[in-house]
Amino acid sequence: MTGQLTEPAPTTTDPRGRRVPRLVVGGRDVTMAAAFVTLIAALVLVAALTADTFLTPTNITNLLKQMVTTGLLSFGMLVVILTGGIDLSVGSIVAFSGIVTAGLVSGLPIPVAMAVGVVSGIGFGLVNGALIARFELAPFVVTLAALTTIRGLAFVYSEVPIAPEDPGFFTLGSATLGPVPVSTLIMLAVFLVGGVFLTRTPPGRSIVAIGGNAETVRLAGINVRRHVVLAYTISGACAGLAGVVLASRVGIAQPSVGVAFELDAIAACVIGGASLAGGRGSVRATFGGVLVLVLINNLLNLYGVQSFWQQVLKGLIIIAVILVQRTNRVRS
Amino acid sequence: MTGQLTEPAPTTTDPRGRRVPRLVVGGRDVTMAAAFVTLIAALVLVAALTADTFLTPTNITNLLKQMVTTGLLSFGMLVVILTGGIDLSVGSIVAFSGIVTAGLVSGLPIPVAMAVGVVSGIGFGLVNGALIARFELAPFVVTLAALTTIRGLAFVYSEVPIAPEDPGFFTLGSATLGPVPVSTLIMLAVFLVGGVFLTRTPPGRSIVAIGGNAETVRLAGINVRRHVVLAYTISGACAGLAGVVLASRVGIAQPSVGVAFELDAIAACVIGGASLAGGRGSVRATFGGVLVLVLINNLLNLYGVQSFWQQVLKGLIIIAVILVQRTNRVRS
Amino acid sequence: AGLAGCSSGSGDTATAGGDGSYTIGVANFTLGGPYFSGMDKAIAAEAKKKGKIEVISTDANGDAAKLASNVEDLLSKNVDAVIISGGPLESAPAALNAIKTAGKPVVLVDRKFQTGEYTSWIGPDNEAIGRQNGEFLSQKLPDGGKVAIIKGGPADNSIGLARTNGVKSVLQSKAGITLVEAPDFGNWGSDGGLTVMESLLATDSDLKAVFCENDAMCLGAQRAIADAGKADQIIIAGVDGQAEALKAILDGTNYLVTGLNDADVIGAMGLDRAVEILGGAQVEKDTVVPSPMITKENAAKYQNPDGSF
Amino acid sequence: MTLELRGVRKDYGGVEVLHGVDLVGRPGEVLAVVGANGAGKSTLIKILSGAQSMSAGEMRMDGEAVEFRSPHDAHARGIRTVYQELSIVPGLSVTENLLMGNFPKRRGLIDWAAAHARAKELLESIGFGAIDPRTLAGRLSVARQQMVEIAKALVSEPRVLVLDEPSAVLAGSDLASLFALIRRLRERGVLVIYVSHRLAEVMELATSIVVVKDGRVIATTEPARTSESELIGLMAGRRLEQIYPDRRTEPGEVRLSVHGLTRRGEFEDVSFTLRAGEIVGLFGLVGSGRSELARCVFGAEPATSGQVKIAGGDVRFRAPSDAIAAGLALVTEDRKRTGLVGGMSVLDNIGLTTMYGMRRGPLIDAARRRERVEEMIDRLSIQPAHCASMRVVNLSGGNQQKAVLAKWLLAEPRVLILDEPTRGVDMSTRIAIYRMIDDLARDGLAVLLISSDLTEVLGATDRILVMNQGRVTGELRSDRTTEDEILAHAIGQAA
Ligand SMILES: Nc1ncnc2c1ncn2[C@@H]1O[C@H](COP(=O)(O)OP(=O)(O)OP(=O)(O)O)[C@@H](O)[C@H]1O
Ligand SMILES: Nc1ncnc2c1ncn2[C@@H]1O[C@H](COP(=O)(O)OP(=O)(O)OP(=O)(O)O)[C@@H](O)[C@H]1O
Ligand SMILES: O[C@@H]1[C@H](O)[C@H](O)CO[C@H]1O
Ligand SMILES: [Mg+2]
Ligand SMILES: [Mg+2]
Repeated sequence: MTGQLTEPAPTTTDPRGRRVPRLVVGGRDVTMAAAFVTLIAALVLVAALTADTFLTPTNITNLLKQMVTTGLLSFGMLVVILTGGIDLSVGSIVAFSGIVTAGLVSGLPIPVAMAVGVVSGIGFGLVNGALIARFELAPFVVTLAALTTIRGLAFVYSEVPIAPEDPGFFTLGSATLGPVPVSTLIMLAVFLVGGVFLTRTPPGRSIVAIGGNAETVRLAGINVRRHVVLAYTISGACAGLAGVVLASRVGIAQPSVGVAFELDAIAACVIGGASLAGGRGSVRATFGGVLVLVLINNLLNLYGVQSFWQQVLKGLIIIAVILVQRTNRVRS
Repeated sequence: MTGQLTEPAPTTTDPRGRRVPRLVVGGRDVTMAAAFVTLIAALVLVAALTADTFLTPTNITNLLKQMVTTGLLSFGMLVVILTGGIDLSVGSIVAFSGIVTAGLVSGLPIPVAMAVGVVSGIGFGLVNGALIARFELAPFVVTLAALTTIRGLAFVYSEVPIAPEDPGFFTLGSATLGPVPVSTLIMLAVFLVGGVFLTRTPPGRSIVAIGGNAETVRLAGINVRRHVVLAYTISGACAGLAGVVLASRVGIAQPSVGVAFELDAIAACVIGGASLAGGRGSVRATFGGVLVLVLINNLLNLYGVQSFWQQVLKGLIIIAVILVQRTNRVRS
Repeated sequence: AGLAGCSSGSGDTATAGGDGSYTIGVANFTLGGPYFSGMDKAIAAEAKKKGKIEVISTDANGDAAKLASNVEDLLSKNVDAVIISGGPLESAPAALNAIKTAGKPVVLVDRKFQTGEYTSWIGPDNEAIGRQNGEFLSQKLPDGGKVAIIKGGPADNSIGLARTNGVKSVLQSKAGITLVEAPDFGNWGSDGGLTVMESLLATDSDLKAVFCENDAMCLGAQRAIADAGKADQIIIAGVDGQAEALKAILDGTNYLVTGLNDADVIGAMGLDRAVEILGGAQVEKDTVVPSPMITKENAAKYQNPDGSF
Repeated sequence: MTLELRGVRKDYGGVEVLHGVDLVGRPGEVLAVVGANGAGKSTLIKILSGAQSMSAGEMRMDGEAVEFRSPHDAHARGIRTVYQELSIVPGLSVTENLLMGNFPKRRGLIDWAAAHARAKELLESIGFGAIDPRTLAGRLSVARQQMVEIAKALVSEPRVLVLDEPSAVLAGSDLASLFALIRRLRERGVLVIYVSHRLAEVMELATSIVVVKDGRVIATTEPARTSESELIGLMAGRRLEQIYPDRRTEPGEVRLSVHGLTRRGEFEDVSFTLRAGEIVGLFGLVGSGRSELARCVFGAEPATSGQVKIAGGDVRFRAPSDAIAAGLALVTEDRKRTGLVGGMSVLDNIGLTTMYGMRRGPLIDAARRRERVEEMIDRLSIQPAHCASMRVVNLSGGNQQKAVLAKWLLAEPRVLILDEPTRGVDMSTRIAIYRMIDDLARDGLAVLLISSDLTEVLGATDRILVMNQGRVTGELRSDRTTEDEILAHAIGQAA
């Protein structure tokens, strides 16, 4: 090919072979475009210049810790959003997996208890996915119902918070590797592996394609249902993991935790340019969206903005961010 | 070709001319089909047979009152959903309009204060709509940001609940016309007028068509942006009205009220068969969805199901309902 | 909590109108917090202890309108009395009016409503709890220092405010003490306490103490402090007497004090009160339950393995 | 590979549309299926591709009974299909659309370099080398997308290739590539099943022809034993008169004039006029910029420079509504994306442009609207006749096209721009459309007919504008030019 047409499409490899995989999974609008990177850089710069506590080690560690839950949930959410679905149940799964893990710690080895927490998330994801794929039910309502049911189950499991005595329970949430919290590393690993999954494996590509045009994928002989189930299962797994990590970090598992977490996760994906209609979204840019949200919260706190005004400003800043994102998209 | 094909689709008029308008606004799947009516009837029947308090006048009045907020929000939500959008900010608008109204009651005549509350909802709806239509921003994120900002503003207006002394403030929420609460009548009127709007007026049809295929509508010379703004404005107005009615009913306006109200409203639309992709939804069936939700809550209470189990069951029942809805859709 | 503060009215004598069997409705504003579910359980447990009392409990899931309709539902089931555990609610005129119209007694537990008529209220003196914490902290910080305050929020609640005001009223006048109010709320939960504390640690590295409006937030704050390696530098003061907090105090951690606000006690007293009223007894309208200060010395005595809170 | 259908029936919700169809295809055959719009061709094809199940009947391959429960089953048997409605995934690259489900892998991961190479090779091997496999499929023109669809069907070397109106959106060299491809496949022993309304190409390509009418096979023949006009007669069930009406009218006043219109990157310095009573053809190869020009004139896209005038005055159409108010109408080329609201009824669709004008108080005058729409359904003989309340997507492709036309005719325009209006429309309906355009022009309408069909451009118009790479390269009189001359302008090689 002449290469005449300037390349508008996502290239996962450069012409000469493979290079860094680009974590763009559909459409070109969603590349973590220069402007978006600039935006995040600008946020960081402003923060560093105006809040003298911003660049302190404590605060940076805070930032790294605070992005873990939203990060994990956002990756799972992205996978579901790519199929054209949505998963509202993640906040409840966080609560359930956390409380179950904490409850089991007294009787089981900690890693096993934690595995059970993650598996519970996988289980809920499977059920969500199966209902959505097998019976063609609207993802919004299925996962909304799941939100209610799973929250109820978390309370049924234990109405009161559970605080395991074994200090080993806190390790996952508080251990650091050098200056970086282990939980942050786990989250980053999810993004990296997840990025490769979505860009370089057949099931990952199928998930992206399903959101673009499920009928076409079906006609291509790919089992759409199974991939939809897979997507919700991944989201459930991420939420289960997030619940375990959060419980370990707080040291106490509460059945009431995680209310409205799904909203931040969805916001991160969309700030990163994902389309809720499916088929378009980027792993990198979603990570950028997570950064934006965490930075906003952190900054508002550092500036000592009062809670209500924080809310007012947070909404306005999100609008500003997506306006910038959009201008950049239109210009390109 | 012959007239062989029997007519499978929604008819707003019978062959001989106009008859009762059917409040189906797009697609044929969404007729409040016989099976759905049966379902609701079955719910009512079971309730009447198993809970002896169900058919008492007090309980029926309760039911009628309890559907008002969800009902009002659901109609507005339906309009937005028909355009292919979503409005997550309605719960916050309920809080804002309620607290502003209650705050103004001391200085202004009650109807004026209430009008201000509704107008505040209209204002927020306008801003939502303008951002979404003018800048082509994702409705989910815009209204999510609005959810945050407006909630913050409600608290900024008054951190503490406001309980007006003037008993006139309670009238709207507690007056009855015969056995029927006035607030219920208002909600019903919204559904009736709204149904006519969506099925029989040019802007209503445009809104439905936009959700089906916005580009086609634009090329047909219809101002898509203006209609999208209109849709969000209607939703804002409904939420504003709901806020005023709710504050009047509870007798006190709290800035924290209305959290997650949007979820019930969306659920009502989807239980009624609306598609979140837009273009498909029914006013009647949405009303049916509201009934289902309110009945579930009421029944679980009457049976004395314990709170957390209520949540578990509520989710499961919703799934069951949409499964029934779906079977019926597939069969037809 | 076997040891009730005061007037544990002997409700089983209440037989004024019948054989002493009553149905009592409980309207919880929310059960989504250990304190509130503890309260709900305590009411049920006390009823069971008494026998012949049926309790119907409802949960409004944090929705004031739902609370009103739950109360309506309860009334339509013809309960004899209603107990409202109003949580962060300041008032519920519609609910109170409906109960009044039905001519039933209503007992408020924990939270006293600002408006509306009720039959009786049982709860803590939150400002006193705050002052008590303030005194304690000022003793522990003879050289002064920075004290952080973590609020539960949203601010449409008076008890948090009262507790914070109590702390402030004592500490503000103390020389050398500076108060830092966290800008964001901890939302009464441990996870919220954790993140708010983390932010505080980043902005104010020289904190000497932290006061949270309840124990759940303190427990999260304690983790954040431990993670930051400042456990021997910052002391913690809370409110409630939540089981985990008692344990932390007893274990000799940096969690030094809490003010008892026992849901078990208040719940039980609330039920007793309702039964007394139904029995025709003349009762005190407002009953303040004392809130003893709990420290390492006396914590063991407040631990109650059978309690719900 | 012998493919045999016996007594195939299909009903949609109780309405039978195929009433026992028999069909036999053998290796190396090009089996053409022709029939009027709504005859059941696409339905038949969906059944043999496993996309729809039959209500009754049986299918055999090499004598063995087969049952397809999904497209996957058909694939396993070597049957690949290109459907009438485009079904690429726009957000994915061409490579990905082609290789979906068949990616080359290295160490368990997709090897994108190899994938692109394979896609390129594949496209080149079938004569579609002009398509860059790395492009996002959604950014290709409709024609190119169609070529991608065809290429996709060939990835796994099918034994049966089913093409539902593949040529409807192709023209010029693309069409030639397709024909060459079909011939090569034939030689390789592939059975090609080919649905088309373009009878000339059917006569050229087919080895046998099956005529379907109202859900039944009414004739099976061969090109050597039949003629186009006989086929048209069979399909329509009656004799057909001349295809194109005689055009002998005097053009009237200037209705629309375009001066130096430019939209950067799309077309440049385009000038032309349309007069009342005139039908002007606009011919060009795929991607020559005709659709963009039409959209821009209509106000759907802003121009970079230049003017549009109507009846003398300068206008600036900022939105289609301005153009419509000035008496313009645009029948777009892609009915699915820009012509119809699929989920709504035929009534709502046809009534869309005129809804605001047909009011009684705040309400739509439903009775009047229905009456007008039904008139239109009748006039364009949209099938089935009582379709007003049907969802428009349940109409056959050709009838959907007619519904779009009906919508615009209802608006009573003074200038009508038609972008490929006969795409997928059967011959007798085409004749009706040509007659209608002719009638409209006689009543003083100015018509711009964009078409990739040379015969149509020559037969149905008075004057022809030819575009090449965004510029008008020729203006010819229909009665004094030839197909070769037009083509020469279209490829930019006119003397
Ligand atoms: N999903 C459906 N529901 C109801 N009727 C349908 C559906 N799909 C097709 N039909 C009807 O079946 C008949 C045959 O349609 P089909 O698409 O097979 O025609 P076709 O021969 O391919 O026509 P065209 O040349 O216009 O593409 C038509 O009357 C059409 O309205
Ligand atoms: N193969 C292609 N790759 C990328 N862009 C293309 C391609 N073909 C067309 N385009 C875009 O479309 C524009 C013109 O297409 P347009 O649809 O207006 O042409 P047309 O003459 O109407 O052809 P068509 O028959 O495809 O409608 C080009 O200027 C170009 O931007
Ligand atoms: O008094 C209670 C408790 O302190 C609880 O922790 C929060 O809510 C208050 O009402
Ligand atoms: Mg067809
Ligand atoms: Mg074109």
